[in-house]
Amino acid sequence: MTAHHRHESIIWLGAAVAAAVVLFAFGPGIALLGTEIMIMALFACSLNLIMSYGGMVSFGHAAYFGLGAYGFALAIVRFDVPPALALACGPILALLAALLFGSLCVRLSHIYFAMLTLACAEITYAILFQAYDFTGGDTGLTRFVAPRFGLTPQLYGLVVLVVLLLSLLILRRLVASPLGLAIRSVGEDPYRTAALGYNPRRVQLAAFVVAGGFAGLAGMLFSVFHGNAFPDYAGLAFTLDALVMVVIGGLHSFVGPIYGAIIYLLMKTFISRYVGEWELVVGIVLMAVVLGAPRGLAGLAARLGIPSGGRKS
Amino acid sequence: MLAVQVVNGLMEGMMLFLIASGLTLIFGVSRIINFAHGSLYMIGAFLTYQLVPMLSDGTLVGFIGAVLLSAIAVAALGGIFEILVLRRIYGSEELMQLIITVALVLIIRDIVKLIWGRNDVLVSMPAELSGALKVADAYFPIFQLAIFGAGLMVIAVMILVIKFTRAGILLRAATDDRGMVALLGINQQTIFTSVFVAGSFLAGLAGGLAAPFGNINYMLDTTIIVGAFIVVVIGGLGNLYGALAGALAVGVLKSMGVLYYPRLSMVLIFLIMAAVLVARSLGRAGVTR
Amino acid sequence: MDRFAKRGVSAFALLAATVIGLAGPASAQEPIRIGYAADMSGACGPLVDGATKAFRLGVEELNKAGGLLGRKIEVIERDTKTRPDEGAKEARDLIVNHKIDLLTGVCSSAVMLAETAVSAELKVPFYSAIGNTQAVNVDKFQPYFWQTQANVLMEASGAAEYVAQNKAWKKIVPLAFDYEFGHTSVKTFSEHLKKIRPDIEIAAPIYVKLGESNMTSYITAVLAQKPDAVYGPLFGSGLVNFVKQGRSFGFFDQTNLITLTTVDFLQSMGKEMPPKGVVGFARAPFTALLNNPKAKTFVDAYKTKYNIEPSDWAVLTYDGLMFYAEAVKKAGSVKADDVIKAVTSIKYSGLRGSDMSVRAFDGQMNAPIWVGAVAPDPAYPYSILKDVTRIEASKTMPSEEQVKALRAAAK
Amino acid sequence: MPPLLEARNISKAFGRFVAVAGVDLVIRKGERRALIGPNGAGKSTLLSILGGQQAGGAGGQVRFDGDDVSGLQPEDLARRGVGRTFQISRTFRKMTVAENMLASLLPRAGLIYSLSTQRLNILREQADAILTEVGLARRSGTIVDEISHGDRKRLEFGMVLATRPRLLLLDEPAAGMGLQERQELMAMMLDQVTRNGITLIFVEHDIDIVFRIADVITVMARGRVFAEGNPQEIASNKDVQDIYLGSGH
Repeated sequence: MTAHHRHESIIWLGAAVAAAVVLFAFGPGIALLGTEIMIMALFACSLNLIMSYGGMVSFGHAAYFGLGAYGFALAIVRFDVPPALALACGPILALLAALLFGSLCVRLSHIYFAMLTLACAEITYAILFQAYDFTGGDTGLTRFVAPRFGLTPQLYGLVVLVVLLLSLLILRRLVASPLGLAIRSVGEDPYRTAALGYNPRRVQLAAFVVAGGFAGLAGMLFSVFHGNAFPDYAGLAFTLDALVMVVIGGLHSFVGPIYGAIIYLLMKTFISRYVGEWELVVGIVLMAVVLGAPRGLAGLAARLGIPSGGRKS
Repeated sequence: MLAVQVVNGLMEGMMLFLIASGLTLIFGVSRIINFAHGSLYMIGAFLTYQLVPMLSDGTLVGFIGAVLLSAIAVAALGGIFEILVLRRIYGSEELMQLIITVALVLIIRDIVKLIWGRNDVLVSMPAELSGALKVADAYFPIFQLAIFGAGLMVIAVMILVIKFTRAGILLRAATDDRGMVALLGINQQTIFTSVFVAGSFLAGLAGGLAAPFGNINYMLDTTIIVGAFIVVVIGGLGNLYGALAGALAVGVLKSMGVLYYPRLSMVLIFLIMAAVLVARSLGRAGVTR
Repeated sequence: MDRFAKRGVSAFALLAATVIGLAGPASAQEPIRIGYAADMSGACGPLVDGATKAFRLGVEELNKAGGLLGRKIEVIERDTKTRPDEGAKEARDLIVNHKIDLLTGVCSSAVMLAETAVSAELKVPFYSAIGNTQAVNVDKFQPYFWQTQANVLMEASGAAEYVAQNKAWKKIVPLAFDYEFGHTSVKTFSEHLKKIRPDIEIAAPIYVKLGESNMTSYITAVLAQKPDAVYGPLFGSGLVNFVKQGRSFGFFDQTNLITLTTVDFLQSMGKEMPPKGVVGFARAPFTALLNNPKAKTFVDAYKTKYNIEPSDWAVLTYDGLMFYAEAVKKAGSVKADDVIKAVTSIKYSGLRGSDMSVRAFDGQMNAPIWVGAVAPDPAYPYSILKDVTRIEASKTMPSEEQVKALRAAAK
Repeated sequence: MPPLLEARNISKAFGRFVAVAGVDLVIRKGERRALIGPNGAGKSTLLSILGGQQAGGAGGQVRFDGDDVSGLQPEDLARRGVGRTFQISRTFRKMTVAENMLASLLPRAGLIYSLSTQRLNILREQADAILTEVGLARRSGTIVDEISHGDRKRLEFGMVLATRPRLLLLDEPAAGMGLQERQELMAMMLDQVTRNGITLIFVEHDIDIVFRIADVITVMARGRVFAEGNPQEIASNKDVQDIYLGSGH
């Protein structure tokens, strides 16, 4: 373990402890908000894997978030799966869907890729929205399980924190692994990788499926958090949320999406309480970030000397 | 019955094309994916709403005047945005350009909300264009026919400009190869600005023209942008004729779908796009970059 | 910034309370806190606009009159953005962080279901005054919930009652937005109508994509069937588009449209409304209520304050709030169980008439609906409902047995 | 001994523009073949067809080492031992030089889908060795974006070497460099090609380099083979002198 690694581990540990303290020190309201931020951060991190590393901009990432929620909810509501087992159904369903849709999408690139991911997500959304007898339609599924399985907000927050940390650990290792290197290479220049003997599509698919799985995990956590599932969770609004988080936090940074989730959700939550025109504020901030700090908050932080887990490994 | 639906689909397709034309034009030249196109369309509609009563409510002249003024105003807005903001990010990543137009969507939506409120507003149908042609049992609304005509006119003007003017030649050069324009010694920046202004003009024009046909509110942007994008993608980004074909095809398929399986309409347009994209990807070997 | 500081302080106070384990009863000086989590932005934004105005007016009036039980009413407004997750989140935050005594404001069915689940979980009273899915009464019913307007089942049955009286109509085509509200409305309407008029032909329904702005292909498809009337429970922007585009197809010369015509819609349409061919049903059209002095007072006050007549959503919201106030007075407390007991036992006279009450087993108020022909009126710059029939809840409300059957079916 | 590469009647059109029109190309094992010709002659397109990048829609047949490889994807050809560099060098510009090398080593090591960081570390030695060979050892930690044009050419060459090619397609390996740098680079490349027994096809405009290195020169014009022969033959070919050597330089 190098000094750099040790340094980084200490920061991670510190951040984790700080998060736990915040969860427990400021009452259930803050714990709830913190939990939401952590779940959305996980979702944004999963998108970041394909965006910042895999070079793929998805307009349909929420499909896997939504399916993560529905995989969990439907397992309980329609198939009487014990809740503990149902937890696994969410991410698995998302993973399978990512495999199916991903194998179509990775055949395309750039905006065409993005638009096909959008089509896949909208088809998913429509199925969730229209299949009343099975999915509950637009009115969703509610009251099939106690929100947070009845855990206190603080305790559930702690659970989410642990899941988030484990997920980040796995993603961090993935990025540093040969597959991670392959994903980054294909993300930069699929042409070059093909000439080197890679099958770039298959590498992209691998990244897409992993990202889908983690999005599904986030969706499942979200479903448990609220004790419900709605088609909106697979909708464009959630995808846009995640895209904005990644950009605000900083593209091409491992931890950027976490900063992004914190800032974006705090903005969305608090500004909308005092200003009806909260979108206006978000729009201005977004524009300022793109024009003034295109590497996002992580980029700013790096300039100030705070390690952001950038792409050097 | 079938014939009525087909005609109807073509009419709807032309409306889609009017929206999509500016979008595909801008992409073709500047490679900007302009999410705010729907917002510019919306501003065109609201301005028309504002101007029609000032000019001459309910008359064709008042309506056309209002639409043109609105389109010019929207074009000016587009120009300002291009010069102040977009110009700074042409070199950066695709995603950043996209996000900045998303930011513009958010900003415009709330400003519109502040100016015109949350409720639907309406533009009255010009007297000359209300009513319908009756053929046997079927009604063909004059307004829709007029829009179709306007669409044809826009196409004609665009073809003329592209084929026969210096601007058109530059445009074609810029669409085919950005480097070429530089070789021709033309300031690329000027071309980008002009194209964005022209695209914004088309957005404002489409918004104004369609204004009497339905409701206008602050959610109009998202209502139309996704459909417009899909049409552009189906036609091939930057391909004007493709966008026209795509728009008409989507219009007709949708009105057919209503006849046979209306519940499909929620996903129909996405299914068409997915089918086109997948077919395109299967028809092409190798890495697609 | 002051409010942030307050938040911090209250968070600490809350923590202390949790640690000690006794969140004692609020003192007499404590205000009554109402959480108003409404769909202010997003798809429901336009409808909620008038509702929010009326709610603010109502609270202002109550406070001017000394509040409730001698306590001031404090409203905390939140924007759910018409997103169920935001609804659940804001509801939970209002309850946990702000200790609200009552939750209300919602419009969208999905957001309502998300919020009612939170109300059930945390046992805080929750009512709906404008959103009207029946699911909250039937399979998703929970004892801390009530709704004060006709739910979709009642509304559709009421429309059917009215349609049944028109002996000239032989064929109806239903057309609705493709989501739960649309489907339930069409199904209920069709079933109710068949029961009272077996001779009427009801064609296969046509479902319209939610949010569709170009209705032309639907209009031509409907007209091709040559119906005597179209049952189209549309509202808001979708209805505006349908009527405007329908006019250019001569829709209203060829057939009739039976639809939800709220005042805000009629105001938007203005002179663009076809002079005939629209039968409107409505949940609380102020024009039909002006004989009631309470309603008259409200309409005048609203108009003075906001310079426009109140929409149905505004009337319903105000009436819902006053019903709650009445219940609190009866209960002498704002504690959940006391309020619920009062809600289900009082007879209320409000803007929409007297003898209004809420049933305990499904939380539904016996709210009427109004049906009439839409036509211009010299007194207003827009068309209104004319020859209005008030259809009483007794004719439209499902019985306890029916509700039980629906609940069993939903399992 | 059968030829290593045998391409027959290769053609390719972009819309109405015919880039390559019925080219035959037979390359012996160990041969160093130069493709020359004016701009737009179809040299790069031909390389791209042989490398698989433009194989879609191309006519004709390509046999590599006795197998029909017509229409195969670039990755399949790369795995069979066809490596190539590009006119504008393609490297992973946001990654370090060492990472570029590691990424190039993954396919041969069969580690593309591996999650083992340890096995990646084992590859580092190989990466360093190749970097030393191509003269980039001291650059190993630098982001590619920050190294010079010539170093990027070296890197790209090293990356292709890492795939252990049997046939190397180099598209203008020495373009855009000063004389001395060009000579050093070519010497290094030639040395590697010789030592590793690699067959070479290269496109180059620098006639000195072409005549110094090539065993056989193929002159292309307007998508066709205009002349073919050893350097002396080409040098003495009057038509070539007129059409290409005269006007091109």
